[in-house]
Amino acid sequence: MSLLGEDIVTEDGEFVINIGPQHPSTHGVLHLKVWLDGETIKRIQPHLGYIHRSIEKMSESLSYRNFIYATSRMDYLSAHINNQACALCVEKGLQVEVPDRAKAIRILMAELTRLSSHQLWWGCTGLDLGAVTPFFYAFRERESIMAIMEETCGARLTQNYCVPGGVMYDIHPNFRSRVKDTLKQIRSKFTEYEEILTGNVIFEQRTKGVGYISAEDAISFGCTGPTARGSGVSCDIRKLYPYDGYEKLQFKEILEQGGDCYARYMVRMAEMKQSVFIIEQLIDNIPEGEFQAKTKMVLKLPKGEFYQRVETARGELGVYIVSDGAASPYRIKYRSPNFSNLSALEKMATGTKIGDLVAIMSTIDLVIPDVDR
Amino acid sequence: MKLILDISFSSFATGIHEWLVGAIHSEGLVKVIEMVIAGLALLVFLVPLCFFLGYMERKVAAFMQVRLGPNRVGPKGSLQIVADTVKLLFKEGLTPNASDKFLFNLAPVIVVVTSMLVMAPIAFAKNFQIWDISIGVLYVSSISSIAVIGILMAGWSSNNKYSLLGAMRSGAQIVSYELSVGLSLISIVILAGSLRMSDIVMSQENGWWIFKGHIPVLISFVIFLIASTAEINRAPFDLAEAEQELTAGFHTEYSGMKFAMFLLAEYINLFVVSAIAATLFLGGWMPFHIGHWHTFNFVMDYIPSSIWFLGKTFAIIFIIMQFRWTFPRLRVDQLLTLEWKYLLPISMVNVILVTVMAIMGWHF
Amino acid sequence: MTPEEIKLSVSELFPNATYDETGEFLNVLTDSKDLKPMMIALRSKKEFDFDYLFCLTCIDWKTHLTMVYHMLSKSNNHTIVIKAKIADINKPEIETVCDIWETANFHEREVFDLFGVKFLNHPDLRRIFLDDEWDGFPLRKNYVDENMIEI
Amino acid sequence: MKEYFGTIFRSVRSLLKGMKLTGYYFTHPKEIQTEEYPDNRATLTMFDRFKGEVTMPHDENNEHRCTGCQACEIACPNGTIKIITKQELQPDGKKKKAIDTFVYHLELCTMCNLCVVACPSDAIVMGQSFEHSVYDKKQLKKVLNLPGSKIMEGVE
Repeated sequence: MSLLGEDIVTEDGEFVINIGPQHPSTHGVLHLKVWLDGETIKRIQPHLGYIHRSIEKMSESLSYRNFIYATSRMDYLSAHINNQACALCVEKGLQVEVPDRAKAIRILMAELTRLSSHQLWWGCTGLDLGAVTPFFYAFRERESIMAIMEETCGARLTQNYCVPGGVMYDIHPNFRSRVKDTLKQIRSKFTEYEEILTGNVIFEQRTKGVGYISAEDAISFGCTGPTARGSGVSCDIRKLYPYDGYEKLQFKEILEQGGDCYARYMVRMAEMKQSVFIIEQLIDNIPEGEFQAKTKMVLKLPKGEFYQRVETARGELGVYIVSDGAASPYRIKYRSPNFSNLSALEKMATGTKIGDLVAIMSTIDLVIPDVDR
Repeated sequence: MKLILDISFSSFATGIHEWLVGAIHSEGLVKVIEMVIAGLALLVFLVPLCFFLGYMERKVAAFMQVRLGPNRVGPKGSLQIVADTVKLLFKEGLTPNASDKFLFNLAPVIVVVTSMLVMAPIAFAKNFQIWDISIGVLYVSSISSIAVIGILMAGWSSNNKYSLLGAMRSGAQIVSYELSVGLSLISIVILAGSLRMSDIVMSQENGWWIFKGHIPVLISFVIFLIASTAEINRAPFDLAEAEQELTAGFHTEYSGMKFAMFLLAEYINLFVVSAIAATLFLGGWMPFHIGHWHTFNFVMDYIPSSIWFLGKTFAIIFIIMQFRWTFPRLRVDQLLTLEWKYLLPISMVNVILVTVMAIMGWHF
Repeated sequence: MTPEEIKLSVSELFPNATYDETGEFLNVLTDSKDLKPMMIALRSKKEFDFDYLFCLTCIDWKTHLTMVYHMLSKSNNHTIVIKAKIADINKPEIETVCDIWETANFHEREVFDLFGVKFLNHPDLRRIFLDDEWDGFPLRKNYVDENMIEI
Repeated sequence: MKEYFGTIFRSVRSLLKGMKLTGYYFTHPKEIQTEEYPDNRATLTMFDRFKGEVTMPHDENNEHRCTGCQACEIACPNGTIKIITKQELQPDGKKKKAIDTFVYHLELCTMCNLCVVACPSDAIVMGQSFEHSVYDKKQLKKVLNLPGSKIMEGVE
């Protein structure tokens, strides 16, 4: 009957399904063409570009002050870190010394962003594996971080708080007490996270040994962030190429050797605790002083090339600015972490089941606007 | 109060019967009319029941997820589900062009009808049973397995790849979990010595099987809970729907009233499974009695039997709902591993234990 | 290795390459034809061992295109930038490196999509973001789109 | 065999742990986080830095602080702001540039705050309102200076 028609099964007997662009677990508009054998995945082909907004082309016509806001829309869950990367790259070109206070504020905000991003990821991982409840617990804590963001930066997601030379305005007077309250709340909830998801036997079975990628492959595919650290590849930019004063802080680079979904999960869980640790070190030691360095009205980078990389919640973000001495970049390239991480998806998911594909996608923690840019 | 209720069910039915016999002098016609009345009564009971279960599920989920749940329509949001049903009724029931239209429309009917049929031998209260068939337990387990045909039919006829995958999963799942459900039911049948539902309830007059039957019955109760959760396709075994993997599984293509029928069937199944668990393991409508505490037992007797039955049923429904809102979903191969590697061997050994216990008379 | 040492070793192997050390990293400038053997050497030779290609992009200089490869060695912890000049802007072609680094697969498809550089021997060279029917290469400087709004 | 039962035991324990947690929240309705948004509209206050929309405050004499210098227009990455200036005759006979209309396209605005930062005379601030949805896109095009308003005394 129609089932044997060419719509469902291709000529050589392959069963092809399109997961996405509108699908509950693709976290946006990712479109995967999946070749199946029963439930087992034989091949995956990602189709990208559903939300390609040509941020790189746009930035070529914007001034060095103006292009930063657009990067909030790339990896919208680590918007602040994206802005920070651009600001750092412009500062590198201008050779501006950023005041210590601004650096500390930037790190605090970046770690809060990382924390909120990981919390959202944790909730979504539960959701993807069929446990709906963790999502709400994660959002409860995330909400208090969002309140901090809103109070100091004026926006919850796309803050646009970093400007070349520092931050846009000083922290809010309530900032310290609010951060401390939030950290206390988050610290007390880590055990809940472990009870409902980490220790759960179904969850362990769904993630352990699923979506394996070796360290060599992870490097070759250009995986970064928790995706690579789950395979034991040391790639934390905060440690290897410190920026904004990360070298003065004490924190551990989390490495897991498993290379599977569970290892990636554990890396992120431990990173949340490390972020809390970093914020605790800084919150009482924010240096006094200016929050922004004096810069010219119109910024002009000297002729040359500038590359700045930062560690976002998902991996290494590279900002590559080619300047011809004008007031706007000649060419700008964002090396986004998700784009490279996504390319490893086929390697991880071939030979697994559809249910595993969902688990793998959620532990890579894809943000599709960052892939498409 | 209790006496009035209990007597009323049987005397009401007898009254109607006698009035019908008096009015119509044909035995066969009276039977048909009585059947129609029973069927209508069941429908009238089922629709509010499903509304309530839908409301309960939303509220239970909401409270577990630190949120309020529906609170707009009606007092405390209690009419939300009615509003949703009305919306589904008015929606266009789409039939995909490439689907097998006859099977596509037949599937939801089969699913709903089978789940309603299973209601027949359940004793809702003392003397209140639609059909006290002598092979009650066998009837329940055989009829409930027809539902898989409806699901397979829905998945196949939709001509959608997701639906097909969901239906195939469901087929494998229901067929294998049927075994564990059957075996755990058999352990009670062995103890009670009868397949008739009313006999099983009466055998628990001096204590429910879950207390009388020591650990083996407890084990078969747990196995029954797990396996029947899988059989009615509820999370963590909702692989046939698996929203995050297959969007909506076997009912991806359904909309409007036909979709509502699947929803209706899901809630009726939930109720039926819990009712059977309550009847077999927790004594059905039988009040809670403790040995020779006559005063206590007397007080317990004053609670109407229907309250006892519904209370037990809803307690089990709550547990099944809590499963859904706590656990992640299993993968399809792990689902089968759970059944064939754990539940089935354990319940087989368990049946032997129960048999030994029944023969030796070790139970109370 | 320090940039000077890398420079020495590279110039031993590839005498045609020129260097630019004004920026943050050591830039090795080469021609598109010499790229592939150089990349193979940089990846496979133990003293280089550039196993991590962290950025791959292209720059349109209006007269020619330049492919830019940022590479890092995880074991030796040194960085290098290779710039390959593609002289023919109307029909740009270069050898693929995605058999050396898997990550180049997607990045080269992106460059093909937005700059129109044809990567020879690439296993799956299709447009990655835009439609297959898309006309032109948006990140080229001479690209005009009638739908573009000038602000 | 020991491993087999150990697995069962551990699994059941881990599952019960999860059920304990959800059970805890079920029985503690005080933990509920829901904000009943449209109902709490009267008491809802946004943070003072909240970036809702660009507004131009006017004092009681219907005077604003905008000199029409167009710094915000240049600073805006999206072309959200269009300032139309006019030449105003001063009492001393000199002509002075002043704003005629300050056009603000809310539909293009990304609330990046760059215009507010760029403004040398603090004429524009970010407003607190966030309920921007309208039925017609045209309604999103706003004129920020009130009719008949003029520049405040002393603002250069």
